[in-house]
Amino acid sequence: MSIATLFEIVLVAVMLGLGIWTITVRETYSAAVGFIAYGLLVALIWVRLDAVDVALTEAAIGGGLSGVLLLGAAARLRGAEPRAATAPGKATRAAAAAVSVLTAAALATAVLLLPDSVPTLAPTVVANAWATSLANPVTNVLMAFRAMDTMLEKVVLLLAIIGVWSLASDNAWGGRPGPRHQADPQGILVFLARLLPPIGIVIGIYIFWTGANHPGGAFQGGAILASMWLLAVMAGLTDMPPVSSRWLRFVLVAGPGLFLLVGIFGLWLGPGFLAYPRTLAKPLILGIEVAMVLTIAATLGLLLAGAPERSVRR
Amino acid sequence: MSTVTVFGLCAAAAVGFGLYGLITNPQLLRKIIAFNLLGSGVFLLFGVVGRRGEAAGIGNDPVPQAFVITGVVVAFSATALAIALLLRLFQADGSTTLGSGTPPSVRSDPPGG
Amino acid sequence: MTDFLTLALGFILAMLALGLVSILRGPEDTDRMMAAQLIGTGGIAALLLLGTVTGVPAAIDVALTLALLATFASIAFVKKGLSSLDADGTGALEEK
Amino acid sequence: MSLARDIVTIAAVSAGAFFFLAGTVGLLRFPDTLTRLHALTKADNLGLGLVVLGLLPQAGSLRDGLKLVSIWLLGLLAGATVSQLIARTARRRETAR
Repeated sequence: MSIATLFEIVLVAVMLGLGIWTITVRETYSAAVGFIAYGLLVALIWVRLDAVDVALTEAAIGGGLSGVLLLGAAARLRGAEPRAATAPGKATRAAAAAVSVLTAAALATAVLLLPDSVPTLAPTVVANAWATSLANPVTNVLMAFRAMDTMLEKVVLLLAIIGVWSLASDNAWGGRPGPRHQADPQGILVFLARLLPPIGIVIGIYIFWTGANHPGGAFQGGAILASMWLLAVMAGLTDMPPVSSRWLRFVLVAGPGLFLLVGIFGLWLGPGFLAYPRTLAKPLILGIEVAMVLTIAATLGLLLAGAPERSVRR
Repeated sequence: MSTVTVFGLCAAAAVGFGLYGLITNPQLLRKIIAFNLLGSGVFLLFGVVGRRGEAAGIGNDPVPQAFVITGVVVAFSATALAIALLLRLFQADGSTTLGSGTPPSVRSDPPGG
Repeated sequence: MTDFLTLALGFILAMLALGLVSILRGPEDTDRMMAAQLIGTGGIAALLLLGTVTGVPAAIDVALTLALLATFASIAFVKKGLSSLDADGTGALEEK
Repeated sequence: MSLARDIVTIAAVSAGAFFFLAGTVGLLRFPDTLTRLHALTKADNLGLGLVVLGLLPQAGSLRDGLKLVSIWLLGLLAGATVSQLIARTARRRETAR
């Protein structure tokens, strides 16, 4: 057994240990912490699998935003834990364990019995890279070859935000999400929230820009921008906008809207929906991505902030 | 054991743990976490299969990679929506589970302020 | 060289796991807040080593992303801890 | 030349790993929040810093090197701020008792 394999086994052991801990620990709050660490280890595995684009997404979502979302919910529900409902009985547990073991065993068998001939689309992707003149194969797939998926994914984000907003209570309808954080002008948090976002914005734009030729992209860059925005909100330097504001809604639909327009444009002038004219492929993709990075940053920030809670009327 | 085998088995185990947690945990937030665990296992399976498809100088088949990125984003949206629903349920009803028993007395909001 | 770095990587991972065990068990909330911080730095160090070992220079970008988001997560974490303190009735900083 | 680089890497990464060890032992052995925080910052600042220092000779380009250094600086900034906030929380909790 080589050192590399040994390391992989250590990595997997730590990750699965955290997974079990997350499932079994009593307090939900601790489970959320465990899940953040778990997300980080999953990002390590993706690097090891040579899928750096996914590792970036996982680091941004699994380790960062999802964790914060779960922690926030766990902190709010904390008081309700002692009167938690009864756990399922022994029979249910045994049945659940059996089902889970069977599922895992079936998947494990499938992994072990994977056929020797390996289907792959990598050569096709590389052979067609000229069509967009972008060097990152994953961005090519996301933005050109399977652009429909990416467009619909943005629509899903939009639907999620509509769903979250529609959960607001009557008197907070169209109001601002989350509590108003008070800034402590002498505080260390305000200091950090003034110092870090400029750096973070540069790094976010870098990750977005480098996505054309290296791992990176609009989603990962947008996640960084969203976290910087929320940092400023948490420090009390700025407030969440009311969700009824015009410009906010415009930013939210800008990305998918432009995507859709370009798609229809392709249907009208070119061979099909979302077919980019060859000479304009790169500028069009970049234009869509610029709109999308803003949309994604706004959407992720608002998804984390949750349903509106404060009325806009004073 | 190759990289693919180790991580493939790990992904299968993650799916198993996630499924068990999803079924047995009465707390809704815990169910959401367990579901995310299950999802990460499924994504890893994609990654393992993509790793086998390394070709043309790319270490991992870009098509499954793109699928996983889309999947992660959709899973995050679903998680955010689920948590918003849960917080609303807690606000309206004070419960964090979907237990049977007494029907929840939904406190209606004060008429539009 | 690769072997040495792989060993160092495994060692740091093991330390990370041990540190997590101690912190996650920790009775106080402040102990759990430290967990977020530890995950951040340990994870970044592991990522950088892994990038060098596996020959994936782009791992540095992942580490850069993580450095920002881990900071954000730690801050969110501490803020949540502070607000739960407020809910105990020791001060009113937030919640309208 | 390559040998000299490798020696720097081995020395610095080993030292970094040692500080991670020291930090973890401190976390396991120290009795209360403030002392544990002290142990954590060792892993934070010196551990990560030495690992970065050790990887610098292996970096492929100047740009990668700059990114490595900026990662460490970000780590320092986060560590300093977050430990300050945690310590403040611990203090408030103690006075609240």
